[in-house]
Order: sequence, then structure tokens, then C-alpha cells
Amino acid sequence: MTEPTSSLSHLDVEEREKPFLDANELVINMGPQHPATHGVLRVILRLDGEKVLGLECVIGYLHRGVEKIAENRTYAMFNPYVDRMDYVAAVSNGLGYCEAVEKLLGVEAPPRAQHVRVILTELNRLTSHQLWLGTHALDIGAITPLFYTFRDREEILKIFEKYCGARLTTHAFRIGGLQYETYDGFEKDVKNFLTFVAPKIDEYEELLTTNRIWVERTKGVGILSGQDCIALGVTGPVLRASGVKWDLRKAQPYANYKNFDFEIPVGQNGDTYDRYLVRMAEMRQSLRIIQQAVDALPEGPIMAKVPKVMKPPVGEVYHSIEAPKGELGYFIVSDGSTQPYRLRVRPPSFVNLQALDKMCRGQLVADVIAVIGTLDIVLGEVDR
Amino acid sequence: MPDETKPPASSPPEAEPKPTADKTVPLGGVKATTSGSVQSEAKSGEPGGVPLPGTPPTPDPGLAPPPTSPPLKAGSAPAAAGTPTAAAGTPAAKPAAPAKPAAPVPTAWNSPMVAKLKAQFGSGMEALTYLGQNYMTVDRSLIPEILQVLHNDEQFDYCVDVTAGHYPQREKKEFDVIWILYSYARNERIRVKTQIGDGESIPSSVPIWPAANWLEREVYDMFGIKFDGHPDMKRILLPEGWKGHPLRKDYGILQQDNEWVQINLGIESGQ
Amino acid sequence: MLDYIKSYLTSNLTPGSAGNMFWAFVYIVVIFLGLSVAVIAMNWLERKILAHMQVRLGPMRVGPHGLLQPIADAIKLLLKEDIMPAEADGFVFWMAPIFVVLAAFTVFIVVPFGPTHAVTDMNIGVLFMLGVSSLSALGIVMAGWASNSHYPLIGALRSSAQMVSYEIAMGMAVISAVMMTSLNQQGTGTLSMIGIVQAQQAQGIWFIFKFFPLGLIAFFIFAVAMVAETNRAPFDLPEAESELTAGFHTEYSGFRWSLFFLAEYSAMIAVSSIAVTLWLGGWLRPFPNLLTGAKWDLFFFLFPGITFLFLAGMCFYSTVRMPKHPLFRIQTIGLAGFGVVLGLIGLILFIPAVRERVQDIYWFSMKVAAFMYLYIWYRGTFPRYRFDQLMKVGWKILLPMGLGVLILTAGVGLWPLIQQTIWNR
Amino acid sequence: MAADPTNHMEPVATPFFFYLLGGLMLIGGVLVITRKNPVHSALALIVTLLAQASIYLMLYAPFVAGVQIILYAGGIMVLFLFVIMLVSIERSQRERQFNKQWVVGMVAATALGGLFIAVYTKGRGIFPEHALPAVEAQNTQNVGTLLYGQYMFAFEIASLLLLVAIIGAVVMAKKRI
Amino acid sequence: MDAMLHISTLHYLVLGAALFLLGVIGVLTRRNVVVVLMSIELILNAVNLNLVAFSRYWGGLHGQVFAIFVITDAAAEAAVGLGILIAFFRNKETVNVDEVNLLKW
Repeated sequence: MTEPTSSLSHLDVEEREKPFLDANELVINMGPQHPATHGVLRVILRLDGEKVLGLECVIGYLHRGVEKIAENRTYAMFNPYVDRMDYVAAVSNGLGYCEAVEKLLGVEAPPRAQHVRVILTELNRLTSHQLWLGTHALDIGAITPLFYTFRDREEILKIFEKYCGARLTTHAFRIGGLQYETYDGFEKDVKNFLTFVAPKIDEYEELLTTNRIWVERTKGVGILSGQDCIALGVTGPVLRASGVKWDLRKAQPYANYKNFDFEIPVGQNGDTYDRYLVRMAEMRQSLRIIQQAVDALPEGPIMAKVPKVMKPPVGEVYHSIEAPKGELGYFIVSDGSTQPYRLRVRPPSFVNLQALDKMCRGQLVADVIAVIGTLDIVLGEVDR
Repeated sequence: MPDETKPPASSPPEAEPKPTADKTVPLGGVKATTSGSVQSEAKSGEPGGVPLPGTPPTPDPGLAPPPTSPPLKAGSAPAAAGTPTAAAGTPAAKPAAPAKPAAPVPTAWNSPMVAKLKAQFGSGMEALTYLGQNYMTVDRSLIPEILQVLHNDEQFDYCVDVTAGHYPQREKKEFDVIWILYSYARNERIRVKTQIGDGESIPSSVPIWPAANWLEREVYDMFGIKFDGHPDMKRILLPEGWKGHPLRKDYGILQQDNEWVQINLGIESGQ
Repeated sequence: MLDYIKSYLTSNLTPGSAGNMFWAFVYIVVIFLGLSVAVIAMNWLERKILAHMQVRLGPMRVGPHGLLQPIADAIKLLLKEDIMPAEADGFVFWMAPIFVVLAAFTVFIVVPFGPTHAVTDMNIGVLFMLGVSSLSALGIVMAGWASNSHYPLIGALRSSAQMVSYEIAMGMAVISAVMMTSLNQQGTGTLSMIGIVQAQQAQGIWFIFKFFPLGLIAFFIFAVAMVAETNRAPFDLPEAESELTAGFHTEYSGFRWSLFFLAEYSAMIAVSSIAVTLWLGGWLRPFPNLLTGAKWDLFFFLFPGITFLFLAGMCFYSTVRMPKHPLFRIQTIGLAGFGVVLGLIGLILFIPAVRERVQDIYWFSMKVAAFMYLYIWYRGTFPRYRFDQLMKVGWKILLPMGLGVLILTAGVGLWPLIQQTIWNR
Repeated sequence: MAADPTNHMEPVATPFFFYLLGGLMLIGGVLVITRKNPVHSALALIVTLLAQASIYLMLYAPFVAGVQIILYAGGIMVLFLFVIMLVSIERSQRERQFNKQWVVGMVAATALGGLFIAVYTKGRGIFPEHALPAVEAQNTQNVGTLLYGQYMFAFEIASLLLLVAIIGAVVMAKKRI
Repeated sequence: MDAMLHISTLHYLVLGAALFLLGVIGVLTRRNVVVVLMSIELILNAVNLNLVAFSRYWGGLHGQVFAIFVITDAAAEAAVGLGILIAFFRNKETVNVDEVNLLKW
């Protein structure tokens, strides 16, 4: 107990020989094989009884060296790889990458492609949030929402599958637009889905929002103030739940988000409950965007003029989008060859995960689970 | 900008800010063969094509030649694939690429903030804009102060990313360290770049932005750049004890720390 | 010997009370087998009901509608490798599941399935049940400690702390029900399980409705505490899979694990039996005093058989709806066979002699089954409490409530007496 | 528990169960004082306590038996196990188990044992040979009547004692004294 | 043989005495405080056994009432004893009786 809790990062991984009643410190290793760490996150917890004194994340178990691979692939060849980072929001990843390369190339996707991109990306945001909700609720012990969300997520995946043949790692977009025209009935499917899913979101809320246990488990847990969020670089719903009204779709519109009317849901307390509410509201906003996009889906080409062999001019570009988890940025350095000289992904999960320690200090072990869930991390993206 | 005279034509000096439409540079260089020869100015580590103001004596050899001349240091890109092809260094002679639209080039970036920073830091920094994205190249010695100023006075309160790039062809200054910053108040994004050599360290920006903690660790992990004053400078993605820094250009894509793999995983090779 | 066996049949006592060891042994065996079957059925039902609550089908492959799934699971568990951690304390590790199972099954000695359908009728029945079921906390602590691993230890500590704290609130609720057996100059007061049900019969009211809100509140306290006692959702912290992987039985596998499973479910049935006995009139059919008369008697007598016939009908309906495909032939036949068996049981239950003997057990089981359904329902609906919240609920809400109910029950029960002594002075 | 005695008649096979349970108790007691590992000691003690509860049943004291199970086995022993798990036992297990004056202790115990033997052999006659008829059916009520009647004052004092013990235990176990 | 088969008070008393002796030996010789506390429980149980046995053979219930008091006492003793043990362990990191040699630390 003499050790200041602030120097957490120097946490001694070795289990101490102290008897834990005296030292009041129990070092527990959570993961990488643990059902609530959403993959292969390993968290080393320092506990006083059940109270968390500090924790350290050990990551890298899924490290595949995406950035290195990028340097050895052409721009087009690398496109499918980005889907493997945040595999629950693959479309968003693809959108960010394609737009970054397009920016580098100086091309712009035609309006129809932009619209389809927005539709698919927002659908993807929905899947991501649904998956988050299901697993988060499961972590907190409510097992039913998982199946409800998966049932509805399935409908989106069906649309993806019909559109591009893949459900998860879609590789839906191409640099310069889309490879595939939308299939017949795409608009109808999407519209049907919108009418189908709106009441389902109410259903999730019915199960959880007013559930006393849910509220008790999430209110006041893992509080992160707006300042903390900004200092820690946390973005996405976590940031917005802390009261910072910032969404890249509004702040620095990309694709053609500026044409759509939607709101940025903002929380107040920055606790787990607010993050839950923000994400629920975001799902509804996504539906609004999709509705507008599909109503105004223009005719026209779906692919801009892009050279067969892409050699972006020498230069570097940083482009970021609002992925479901936060700001997803691509920093690409081109040396004029067909391959990126350096490609850096700014993964939202990775940066958001840094806040875990801050959010968990002084909470209980059970809250660590809730907080990991509420951060909505995907280890594929954290480790890349 | 004392070094203004040095930069090649491709990077217009600060003094004459031009819109991005400025196409003084023939783009032939970009048409380098796939062998990866990097075109002169920009490619070799300075995509922006900016002179290196920070190091007056010898900025970067790669920058000196006019744009069309062969790069002094050819073959930077291929290093990534582990198949350096130095011979490809000559392609500048192919000024072709007629079909291509003229690529944008970096232009000087002028704003009150830049002016203020200039006044404060003088020649140590240079501000440019490329594709509408602003960035500044800063001398390494100015790094902590300028970041501090950006954070405290210019409201760049959000450190989006810290990353690096490896340019082995540049002697002494092999690495670019890049901070991507964003200001919520101004809704503005900038990049701050500096160059350092292998084995050198750089002041950590964790005291300024706690967000930089893991990002700097990742840079250390991937490039071996040490950050002074970082609270916990150790590997993050790769295991402790791994040898080598994978994102360096001289680290092959199939390369791995065989010894580590054999000891820790008990297998011959991870491939 | 035969006389010894026969002599009991004419008695109207439980075998234990009649001192007939043979029948006591028979009852023990029957209860043990019945309980095992109930646990297996519960396993299947829980998975199916939960699945249907969660818009999925649940087990469908092994047998028609997955009816054989629990058996397949049991075989799998028995064949699984039995792993003991190298650092574990072997003897304690070995003893723990046995201890838990023993505690869980011993309780059933005093559970009254009918006026004579109990192994024995102890006159400290309730005390005995509470005491023995609290012993399983010891087994859990043993399991957690012997595993010599962090998660089981935390799970065991949580579990025992939880059980000990909820036992107090539970005790308060139980005592208020026990008090109801004697208050108001009705009955003499008893701790015997059979005596409690007989008191309800004599007073003509289930204790849940007695002193109107009081009995209900006590029942509510018990209903919450019993979920916590059995470590089920939303109080399943000791085995919270998202936090402690599996809690105290993380390191257990195979047969030993299935013993814990068995113990958990039989403990659920046991505490539900206590609740049924204390508040819901035990083996009494609904409204035994209101809806009397030959017509009503017949109506309620027919219930058991009708239930089984209804289940059989469901089976036949599903049989008809089975896909007509060669691959499904065996399943279809199996389902039909199952329906036939259920129908036969239903028909047998219509025989008056059988009906007379079995209807008590039927009503008791039905009431317990309602609790079992509630358990599953809770699991499908509620998130999990956090440990401090769980303790808060136990100590700050349930315990004061229980004390209040206890005092109020005593006060209300003694009110006529108090009136007499004060006003008639 | 299957061996519980009945209300209305002599317990079945009394000598058999007496020797069985008594043997269990003694074995448990020996294990309690000889095991190195306190957890094993505690488990042995639980065996002793449960066997003793059964003996209480044989003695027509079912209420005491119930209290024994609930309080001792379910309460106190859980507390013991809790504490044993909290204090690390690895070190104490490796240490010497018996203290230096064990010889003195054994001598004192032997003397005490001798005293017992002397008393029991000499005073054989004083102890009642045959039991009075059991009043077990009303056992709980009678115990309650005694507790709340004749022993009311003692009962109140016992509750006070428990209160003091609760406060004492809480104060002792607090983080900082 | 009859003495073996007919269980009289003396049998219970002897059993109680044996248990008592075991408890005494444990208290006097063991170093581990936890085991000492458990031995005290053994002693109390031996006493309880005597009380209940006498109550059985003399017909009254006073012995049982006393046994209940003793159990109450044992609960109080265990709680306080273990509380002291925890406090002691926290300060000394040991559970040996012979190291309890200070009245205040």
C-alpha cells in the first residue's frame, strides 16, 4: 500500500510474495483466455479485495503487422486487409482507407457511390453497435439481448452478403467508388430493414434501459470526464457520452455526410450508462441517415476514373473517419510507387483502450468487465 | 526560413505561397518504375518535399537536387520488401506520365498561428500545406517546446496519433516522427514532423498529452525510437525480449526473431 | 419381513416417523432417482425455455426437440477427462463436490411431497433444511480453496459470503412463516414441514395470504433470498462467467463438475420446496377450502392426468409437424413414442387408486415447477448484480424488511391476546 | 443424516450409531490437532461437529442438533475457513507445528485424563444408567419456554455478549487499528 | 459386553472427556492460532456433549438450554478470536501463538 497508485504503468507483473491480507494487493491476471475480454486482451489487475488499485493491459496477441503488410502490397491489394482490423466494422475500415487513397490520388467517388457507401457504412455502424450491445449486456450478465441483437444484425449481414458476397470482412468498397452496382432490390431490402429494425431497438431498450439492475450496474461506473477523454485521446461514443459534442461526420464531414440531417447524441455523466444511451441513440441516428440516403439514392456511375495501376503522387495524407468506435485514421505516405511507402492506421480501439486504467481505478472487478465492454474494443484493431 | 534557397523548385519556398494549383514541378519523377525508386525530393523521406530546415549544415542530401535529377539516394522504397534495387535510382529520367493530372504539391501554409510560432521559434520550423492538410516540419531540438506551445496556447488538445516513418536513405536522420494533432476548439488538424537519427531519442509528449503513452510505445516497438521521459518505455505489441523493430525498412516482411520464437513458443519457426 | 413391509402401508405416518426402515430406504431411493430425473429434465427445460425466450430453438439435434440432449451431455461429462490441477489439494478437491451433493440431497429427507410422502417428519424440519442447505457453502469454500487458483478462490469467498448473508434474511422470513402456524390461537406452532402444511390446511389459508401483506412480503423476501442462496441469476456472482470464468468450479471438469451441477439444481429444487411448503400450501391443491364439494374434488383430481395428456397432445402435434423426410423418421418415431409414454402416464393417473396417492405429489411438484420456471425466467431477464450491490440488497433491504415482517407478524398474531390483556383488565 | 432417530420409539441400533458417530468424532478430533494444514483441521472439525449433531439427535435433543448444524457447521466453520483462506498458510505449514512446551502440555493432558478416569471409575454409580422417557415431541417448545422464561436474563446477557463480540470483531478486523 | 451394548450416560461422558482431552492437547501444544481456536471449539463441544447427555438422562431440558448458551458463546468467541487473529496476522505476518508476546504493537 505504500506504493503510489499513480505509477501504475510500472506495475510489477510478477506476483508478489506478500500475503494479500497484509499487503492488500492481489494481482490477478485476466485473460488472454477470458470470456469477458472480447478476444485476447490480457489485463493484469492489482486488487485490494475486489477493488481495483490499478491495471495494465497486455496486448499484441493478435498483432499481424498490418502496417508492414501494407508496405508490401499495392494500394488496391491492401484494401481487403483493412477489413481484418476491426472485423465487426469492416465497411467503415474500408471507407476510411478508400477515401484516404482517393484523397492521395486526387479522385472523388461519384455521388451514387458515395450514397451507397454511406448506407453500407451506417448499416455497419448498426451491426457494430448491436454486437457491442449484445456482448456488453452479456458481460453484465443479461444474456438475452445478445440473441436479440444477433437476430437483427443477421438482417444487415444478409444485405451485405447480397451486395458483396461477404458478411463480415466485406471488402465492399474500391478505391474510387464501388466495384459492384447495387443488386436489384437493394433499396427495398434496406427500406424493409429500416422498418424492421426500428421497433427492435425499442425492444433492446425495453430490456435494459429501465432495468434496475442494469442501471445500478452501469450508472456511475467507469466515469470519464470530457477533459479526461480529450487528454487520453478517446473518441467516438465514449467521448460523446462524456458531453463532448464531437463527431467527425459533422466536424469534418467526409463522404457526403454533410448532405444528411442527423444529430449527435451526447451524454452528460460520461459513465457506462450514458455510453449505453449514446450508442442506442446513435443507432437511431444511423437509421435516419440510411433512410435519407436510400431515399435520395442518385443514379449514375459508381466508379470514378482511377488508373488501373495506382501510383499516387509523392506525398502524405491523413484521413480519418468516424468509425463506430471512434476516430479511425489512415496516414499514408506515398513515394510515387504502387505501394504505400508507409501506412499508419490510427485505430480508435487502441487509443480508447488506454483509458481503461483511468476508468477502472477504484472500481470493483465486476466493473472492469463492464468497462471493457463499454469501451467497445475489438482486439483485431487494437493489435492490428 | 533561412534554408529557403536550398529546397528544390518542387517545394516552393515559404516566401511565395501558392495555391495548390501550383504545378511548377514536372511530375515525371513520380512515374518511377515499380522497382520502387523513389523520386527525388519528396519521396525520400520527405513526402512533402520540404527542405529540412532544422539542420542547417546539411539538410538532407536527397533534397538538394532539382526535381528532375535522379535522387541521390535511390531505392528507399524497395527496402520494405527486403529487395533493395539500387539500380532503379535513375528513373527520374522518365519525365513522362503525361496522362496523369498534375499532382498537388505542398505549399506554404500561412496563418496567424504559424506566424506566431515562427516568431517564437524562428527558423526551426516550417509550415506547409498539402492536399489541404497542414503540417509543420520542426527541428528536433524544438520538439518539446513547440508541442507544449501547440497544446497550451493553440488549443491542440487532442493528440490523434504519434507515429514514425523510416527513411534509411537519409543518413543520420533516418526517422520521421510525426504527431497528428487536432484542436476541438478550432476544428483544425495539423501534423508536426521532425527527423531524428537511429539510436537517438526524442522527448516524450506524454506529459503534454497522456494519449501519447501507448502511441509512443508503439513507435518504440515498431521503429526503436526511444522517447525520453516516457513513464513506461517498453514494447507494446511485440513481446518483451523480441529483437528487431519490424516497421524499419531493413526488416523483411517474412523476418522474425527466430530465437525468440524457438525459446518461447517451442516451435522451429512461426512461418 | 413381509409383514414389516406391509405394516407401513396402513400407517398414515411418514416411514421415518413410523420407524419403518425399509420404506424409508425405498423413499430415499425414489427421491434420489426422481431428483436426478428432475435435474435432467430441468437441464433440458432450462435450455429450451431460455432458448425460446431468446428467439432461438435450443437443442434440436439429439433426439426429437433435443429431448435426449441432457443424456448426451451426461454421457459426455462422464467420459470427459477428470482433471485435477497439479497444485490442488487433492483430498479436499475430491471431497468438495461430494460434500456439496450430500448437503443438497440430504435436505430432501424432510421435504413433504404429501402428508405421508416424506422420508421422515422431523420436528425441527425447517431448521434442519436451513442448516443442511447452508452446509453446501462449506463445500463451495472447499472447492474454491482446494483448486489453488485465484478465480475459484474469489468465487468461493463470494459464494460463501453471499450465502451466509442471505441466510439471515431468509431465516427471518422463515421464522415469520413458522410463527404463523401458532398465532391467533390457531394451531400449536411447529417446525415440522408436514406440520406447517397441516397448519395451513387447518387454518384454511396459505401463509402467503395470511395477514395479508405480511405473508406476501415474507414470501417475497424468501423468494429473493433463495435465488441468492442457490447462486442463480441475477445473484450468480460466484460463477459469473464474464468475471470469474466459472467461479468456484473453474478447475473442475467431467464427473466432478457434473456433481456441482447436480447439487446446484437440487438445491434450487430444495429451496423451492421450502418456499412451497411454508407459503404455498405444500401438497394442498388450490383452494382446498373454498372450492369444496364432489364436483370440485373431481375437477382437481383430474388435473394430473389432464396435464400429462396435454403434454402428450403437444408431442403428437409436434410429431405431425415434423418434416416428412427420411432423415427425420427416427426423430418422428421417437417423439411419437415419447408422446405415447406421456399419454399412458396420464391415463394411469386417471385410475382412482393411483390418483389418490399421487395427487399430493403432483400439486407439490407443480408448485415447485413454477419456481423452477421463475428461476429460468430470471436468468433470461436480469443482468447480474455487482457484489457490493448484492450485499446491499441482502443487508440493507431484505434484512430490515425481514425483521419488520417478523415483528409485525408477531404483533398482528398476538393482537387479540394483547387486546384482551389490555382492554379487559 | 439418514440415521436420524425418530420421535416415538427408541433409536434404531443405538450402540452401532453411538460407536460409529463417537468414532467419527474422535477421529475428527485427532485430525484437528494433528493436521499441518489448518484447512484440513477445519474440515476434520466439521466432521466432528456433524457427528456430534447426530449424537444430539440420538439424545433426543433435536433443537440443539439443528442449532449445532446451522451455527457451528454453517456459521462458525465458514468463518474459520474464511479466515484461514485470508491468512496465508504456506509459511505456517512449513514451520514447526508444535510449540516448545509440548511436553508440559502432554503431561498436563495426561494428568487431566487420569483425573477423568479416576472420576469415572470411582463414581460409576452416580451417573444415571437409564434414561427417563423422552419428551422429544415438544422439545423445541420446551426449550423455547425455558429460554424465554427461566433463563430470560441469561438469554439477554448472551445477546449482549454477541453484540459485544460483533463490535469487537468488526473493530479488530478493520484495516487499521 | 452388556456395558458395551447398552449405551448409558457414562458412554457419552467418556466420549466427551476424550474430546475434551483432545482439545486440551491441541490448545497446549499447537502453535497455529487457528488450530488453537479450533481446539477450543473441541473443548466447548465436549462440554456440550456432557450437558446434553445429562439433560437426556435426568429428564430436564436445562442441559440443552445451557448447550445453546455455550454454542452462542462459542460463536462470539470464534468471531472475536478470529478478529484478533486477523489483526495479529496483519501486523506480524504470522499465526503462531508463541509469537504473541506483546500486549500492544
